[in-house]
Amino acid sequence: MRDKEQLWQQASRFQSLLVLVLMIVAMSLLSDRFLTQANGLNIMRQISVNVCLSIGMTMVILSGGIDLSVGSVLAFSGAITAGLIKSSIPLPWLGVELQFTTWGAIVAGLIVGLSLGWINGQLITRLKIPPFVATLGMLSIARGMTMLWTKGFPITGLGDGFAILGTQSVLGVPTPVWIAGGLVGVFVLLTKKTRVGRYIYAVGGNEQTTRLSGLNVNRIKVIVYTLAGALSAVAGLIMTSRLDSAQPNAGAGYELDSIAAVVIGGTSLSGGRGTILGTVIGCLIIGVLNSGLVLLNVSPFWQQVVKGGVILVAVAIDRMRESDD
Amino acid sequence: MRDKEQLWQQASRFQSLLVLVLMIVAMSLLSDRFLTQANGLNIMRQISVNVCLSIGMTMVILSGGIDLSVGSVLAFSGAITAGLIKSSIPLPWLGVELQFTTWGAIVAGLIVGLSLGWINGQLITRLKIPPFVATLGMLSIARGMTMLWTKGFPITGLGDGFAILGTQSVLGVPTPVWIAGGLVGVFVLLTKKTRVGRYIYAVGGNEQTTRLSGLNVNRIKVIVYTLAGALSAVAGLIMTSRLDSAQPNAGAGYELDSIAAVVIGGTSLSGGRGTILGTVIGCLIIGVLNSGLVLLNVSPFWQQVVKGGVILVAVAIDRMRESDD
Amino acid sequence: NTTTNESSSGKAKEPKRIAVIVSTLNNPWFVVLGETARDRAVELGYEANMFDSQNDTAKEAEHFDNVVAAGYSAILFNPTDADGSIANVKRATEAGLPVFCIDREINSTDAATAQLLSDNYSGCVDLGKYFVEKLGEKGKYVELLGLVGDNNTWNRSKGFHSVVDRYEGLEMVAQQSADFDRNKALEVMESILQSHDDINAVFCGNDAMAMGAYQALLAADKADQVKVFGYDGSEDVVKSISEGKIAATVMQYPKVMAQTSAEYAHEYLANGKRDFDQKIPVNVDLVSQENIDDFAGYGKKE
Amino acid sequence: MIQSAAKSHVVLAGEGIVKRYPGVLALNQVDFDVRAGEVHGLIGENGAGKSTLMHILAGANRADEGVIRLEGKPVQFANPREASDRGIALVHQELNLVPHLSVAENIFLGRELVSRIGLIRSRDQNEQCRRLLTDLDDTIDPRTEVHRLRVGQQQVVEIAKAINSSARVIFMDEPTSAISDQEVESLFRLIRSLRDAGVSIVYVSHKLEELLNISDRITVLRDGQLVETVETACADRHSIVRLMVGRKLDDLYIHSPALPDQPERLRVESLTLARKHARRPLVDGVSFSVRGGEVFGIFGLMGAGRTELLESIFGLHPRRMTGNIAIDSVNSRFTSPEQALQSGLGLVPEDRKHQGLILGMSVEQNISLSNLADMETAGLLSGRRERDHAQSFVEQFSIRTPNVTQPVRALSGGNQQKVVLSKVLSRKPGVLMLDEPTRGIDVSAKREIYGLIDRLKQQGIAIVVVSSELPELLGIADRIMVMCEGRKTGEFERSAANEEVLMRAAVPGAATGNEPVESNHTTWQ
Ligand SMILES: Nc1ncnc2c1ncn2[C@@H]1O[C@H](COP(=O)(O)OP(=O)(O)OP(=O)(O)O)[C@@H](O)[C@H]1O
Ligand SMILES: Nc1ncnc2c1ncn2[C@@H]1O[C@H](COP(=O)(O)OP(=O)(O)OP(=O)(O)O)[C@@H](O)[C@H]1O
Ligand SMILES: O[C@@H]1[C@H](O)[C@H](O)CO[C@H]1O
Ligand SMILES: [Mg+2]
Ligand SMILES: [Mg+2]
Repeated sequence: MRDKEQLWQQASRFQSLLVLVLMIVAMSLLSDRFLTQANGLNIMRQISVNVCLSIGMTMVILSGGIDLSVGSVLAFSGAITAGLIKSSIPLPWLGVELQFTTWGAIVAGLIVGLSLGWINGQLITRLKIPPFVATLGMLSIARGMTMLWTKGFPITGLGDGFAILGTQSVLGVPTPVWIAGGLVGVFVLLTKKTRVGRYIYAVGGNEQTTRLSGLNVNRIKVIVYTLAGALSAVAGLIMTSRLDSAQPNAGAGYELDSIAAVVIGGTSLSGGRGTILGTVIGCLIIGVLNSGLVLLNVSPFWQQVVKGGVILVAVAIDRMRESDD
Repeated sequence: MRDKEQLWQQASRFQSLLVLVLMIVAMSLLSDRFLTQANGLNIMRQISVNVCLSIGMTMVILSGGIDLSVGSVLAFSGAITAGLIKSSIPLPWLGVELQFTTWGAIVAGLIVGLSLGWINGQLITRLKIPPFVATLGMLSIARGMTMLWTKGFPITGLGDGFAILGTQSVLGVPTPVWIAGGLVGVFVLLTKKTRVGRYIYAVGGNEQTTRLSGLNVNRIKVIVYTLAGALSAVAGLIMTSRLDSAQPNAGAGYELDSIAAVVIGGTSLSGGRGTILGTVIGCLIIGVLNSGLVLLNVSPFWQQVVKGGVILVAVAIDRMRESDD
Repeated sequence: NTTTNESSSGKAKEPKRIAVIVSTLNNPWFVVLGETARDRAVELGYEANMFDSQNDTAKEAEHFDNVVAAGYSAILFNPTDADGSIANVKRATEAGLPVFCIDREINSTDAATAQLLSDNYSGCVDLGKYFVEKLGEKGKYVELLGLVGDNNTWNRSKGFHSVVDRYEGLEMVAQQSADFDRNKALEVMESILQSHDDINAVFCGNDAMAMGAYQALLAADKADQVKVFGYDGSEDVVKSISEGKIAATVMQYPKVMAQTSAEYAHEYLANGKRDFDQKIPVNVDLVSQENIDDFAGYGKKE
Repeated sequence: MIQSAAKSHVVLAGEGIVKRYPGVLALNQVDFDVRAGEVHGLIGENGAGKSTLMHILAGANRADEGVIRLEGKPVQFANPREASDRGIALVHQELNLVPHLSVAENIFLGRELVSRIGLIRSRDQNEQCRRLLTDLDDTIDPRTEVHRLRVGQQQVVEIAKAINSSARVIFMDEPTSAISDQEVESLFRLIRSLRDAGVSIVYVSHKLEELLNISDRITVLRDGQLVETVETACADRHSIVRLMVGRKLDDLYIHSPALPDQPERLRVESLTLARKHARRPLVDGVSFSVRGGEVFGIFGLMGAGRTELLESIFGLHPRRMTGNIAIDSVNSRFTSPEQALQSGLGLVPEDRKHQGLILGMSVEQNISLSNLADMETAGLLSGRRERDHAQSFVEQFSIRTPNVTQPVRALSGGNQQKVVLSKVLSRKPGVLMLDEPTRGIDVSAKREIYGLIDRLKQQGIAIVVVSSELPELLGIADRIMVMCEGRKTGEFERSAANEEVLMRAAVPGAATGNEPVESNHTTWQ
């Protein structure tokens, strides 16, 4: 019986993989340019930003929450780093100017992302604001702060040192892919093999039981949102480096893409159930779709229709296994 | 015991009303233009579109779901009506052209909205696609269809007959306010006093119980999404009439505004608990905020920060009563 | 009408107020436009405030209502939409506020007080001619469109194609939208390059997309062989043209338009001028390596 | 009693019912019939198939094989509604109410009273509901939202809902698992009057005494098979138990004398827990102390405040609580369960599904949840350690599960309870508090739990057991404290305790030294 169950679980994880494979086969038949190593790397590079966001989103959703602020946090962190690279901060009362190195600016950007995530966590746990509203508020506030910080102008020309993050390749594989891949590895390990990871599933599975089992539910939630904030910052850095520019409106609307990837990857929106690897498959499905539609030169008017349709079909296939009863 | 409890329940509903009153008082002190009859009507007219969307959203959320497609459905319905008013549909195989009257076009727009909502319902109940994903797919598809239908151009010059809907006043009150007000009345009655309304609460409160009580849960859900689609169409008609133009990108991002109004109004995102009147208060809070920020000359970049902050404070106040361990 | 009473009779010392309503601030081009208009109005002695319509005609309608309710005296207006914005303008003029359209047109000759317009279509006709010349009437190219729901997108595309489509040697191998967005342009271009590595040029509906496309070409080592064309005259594209990275763009003069609009409003309010020309074209100029020295971001060098 | 049922005809019957679940044959060729106007008891161990059988007969589930006959004619119910339209109602084992609807709204769900234009007649519904409830529990206001009721009151509402459907056959799946003796009495009165009116009732319970008291016939299920249907008049406790477990069971209760000369391990002084928005506290100045190697029972009727007492000690209501707590003579006031656990306190909560377990997680993951730190090697969780740890509990407590990676959802109630116990014991608590540890558990599992409690006691652990079942507490406790309406109303040594004195202390107003209170639960203002 147990083997049967496990087989079934394997098979059901395999289902979104099946959708992915089907899509790849279809695209390959439609375009001979699709199944090339270059295009593979291209797709992986393109999804790396979404992968970073979606790792965080997966953990948030596993814990039973949601984070709508990822896109704004991405923009704000990227803008902070870019701004600090470009210009120094005058500290008049000390009579000095603070000039960040590229590394210092990167660290500052990460700290900003992490802090915004931490604030999300505090809003949710201390003020008991539902995650949807708390992070919706943050979406608005962080976007506004990005506008204030950049005055509405992109910050460009960030130098070669910073460009490495987004544009170089190591051993033929683009840096963003290494970063996203590394993070996937770390967070698969974290969710599967560490206490924090187990607690994230526990909180999402049954918050009350988790509390009564002697765990600090609030602390776990704060950790989750903080990590999501930090991962959004990483995504912001990659994007900023790739564009050699921090755009004030970067990442607008990305929360929906990211949630879509998580859900397509089989994670339950009610928490407690799902995997990081599933999410990666979800990101790949979206990435293959985006890139495939362009490769096939599908008209921009039709793209949204096709994209919506494919997402529905993918998830419908994925749900079929659950629909008997 | 009972009276005390009920008093407390009343008081807690009163809490978001309190936030609204506080805001109105604050605005009135800050600007002598705020508390005028003209501005009051102005705010009511402005929120009428969001009120229509949010009535539907409230019912969807009460039933335990979510509808992300409202903005796209709004755009598509508006575009259909506008398109049918402007030009006739050739039916070559019959050798005739179909020319809609303004009324016919309005009905067609409503039917389109209603049908898209019905499709949402089918996706969710038959294909078991989670509401978030199903309506996300619809968001994309309906937007794409709007683009295809309009070819990316607004449809304008819709005639005086159609303009009544959005621009006229009756007894000094703008038509959109009458429409939204009427719908609020109808749907308050529906949710409070009819079987369908009761079943919506029941499905959201405990789906299994509802099924075991012999009710057709799927049918209830389909009704809810269909109503939400129809209400989005009404919103689309009002907006199109007011602008004398159907914009291809109308309503983009409105789903978040609408959900925010619902949640600020005290409806629980997990379903089964909330009221239409609460949602109206939520819409008013957002409307007063938007209009107040303009009256107070808050710079556009700061507006986003302030808006996010006020939403957080409003909901935090609202949650305080529940925050005792 | 209480509002008009107050503003005319009561407080003469209090400065009149001018509203600057801009289609979106998600693009620095409009930030320049809006801020210049506001600053000029302030210089002329008004209190001026900026409003962001976020590319949503319905939000714009709210701003108009609020502005009228708040008793402003004039509107400097960058419309979200040529047709969709007409009703908004009419409501304001009916309430007695002059409205001056900037940059983007509205398709009505009797709604606004005056319109200061840069002509997207003819700007792209000029660009198309230069494009043909640079490519020697032959080659493959890609077009990146702006937001498909935005009529500037199509005015520019049509102007461009009105010229380029006459040459059979010029083949458009892909036409995709990148939403006027730098990052989207980067990604779309990367994908296009997977199937078309032999293109000679990219025409982009604005400068943000031109920079994104350039970034993709750079990463694919094709920046040298593919010519990138933009539209707007933004700072980084002007700089890139001077560095030989981008082939050409079309300079619109947001600052000129914005300043002029504020000055017109002043004429109207302070000097009682009423007989404005309905459409006042503001010149657009092709910017290329040949004349780059005359230009700075968003305008001529001072 | 019995004679009428024996003669009457069969209303509803299942013939050759088979139901398979993946890996389980839940029902195997079961023939079961219900006669008009009888009370038919159904009993069997956890997982025997009682609920499944009821669900199939009441249209809430479909059989894989077999025929259902209503008045002799084969029928098929597509859903519970069709069954209920034909006069068959079901009271579920799991509470099945819509939390934010009122009592009346729940009772009339799906059969609302409406006016000609389709509007719901709330006033009439409330009135009818009030009349219905006077027979069961007249303290329940029809307009109260159901989530505000205590579990017991919710169960009453559920029963009222079934009765309101004017059914010919009512299935009741463990209706008394959460209601007080008083309520049980009212329920039995009601059942008898229904029976006299010709209604048939099928009654599932793990409480044998109840079945012997109320039923006309008793059917025993074991492992999905019908073992036997007997006339209650010819049955007794022992014969039924033998049928259920397939062998003779030793004494149900296991009790060895308290260890002598043990130090005091838990001390509670004047613990008071304020109630939100009301003056009378939930727990009112309760003091007691427990030594190591002793089982300390707490008895009270539903709503006496026992759960809140344990929760307060465990640090769940720090802001509303006053009083002193000492663990092993160290003063301890916990502001979270985390701290309580660290000080060696363990709590097995009342509601195992919502508070004790994470149903979607495996047996091993549930067991290790409270001491995951011990499962690490080099900072990472070790699958093998976790498995071994869980395995040792599975063996020690003979938890019946195919393996430790099984989702805990799939276990029977008794085995789930043992998993909760394992989790709590993983932290090696010095003081263990158990809230209704045997609710909804079959006799053999109960016996195992009692055995476990006794073993822990012999290891010197101080054990607090809250229970509403008097025989259980009399069977296993060394001392018993009684609570009524938040106050301590008595404490008895094992030798001095009997049903009568305990009950007298538990009933409001009845006990000496118990200030006259203003009757039942409605008193707080
Ligand atoms: N939905 C289901 N899926 C899989 N197995 C199930 C399901 N429902 C019941 N079972 C299995 O069928 C068997 C009979 O279960 P049932 O709930 O009828 O037992 P029961 O006699 O009511 O037990 P209890 O006294 O614990 O309520 C058990 O082995 C149970 O695990
Ligand atoms: N949700 C609630 N809201 C208000 N009062 C409640 C609520 N739940 C319980 N109470 C009240 O709290 C008191 C204690 O209830 P509780 O059920 O915890 O007692 P108990 O002795 O543990 O009984 P049980 O065996 O039912 O757990 C009762 O007076 C009850 O009416
Ligand atoms: O000129 C502007 C900008 O190019 C913007 O990117 C799109 O709209 C146009 O009007
Ligand atoms: Mg059962
Ligand atoms: Mg209790």
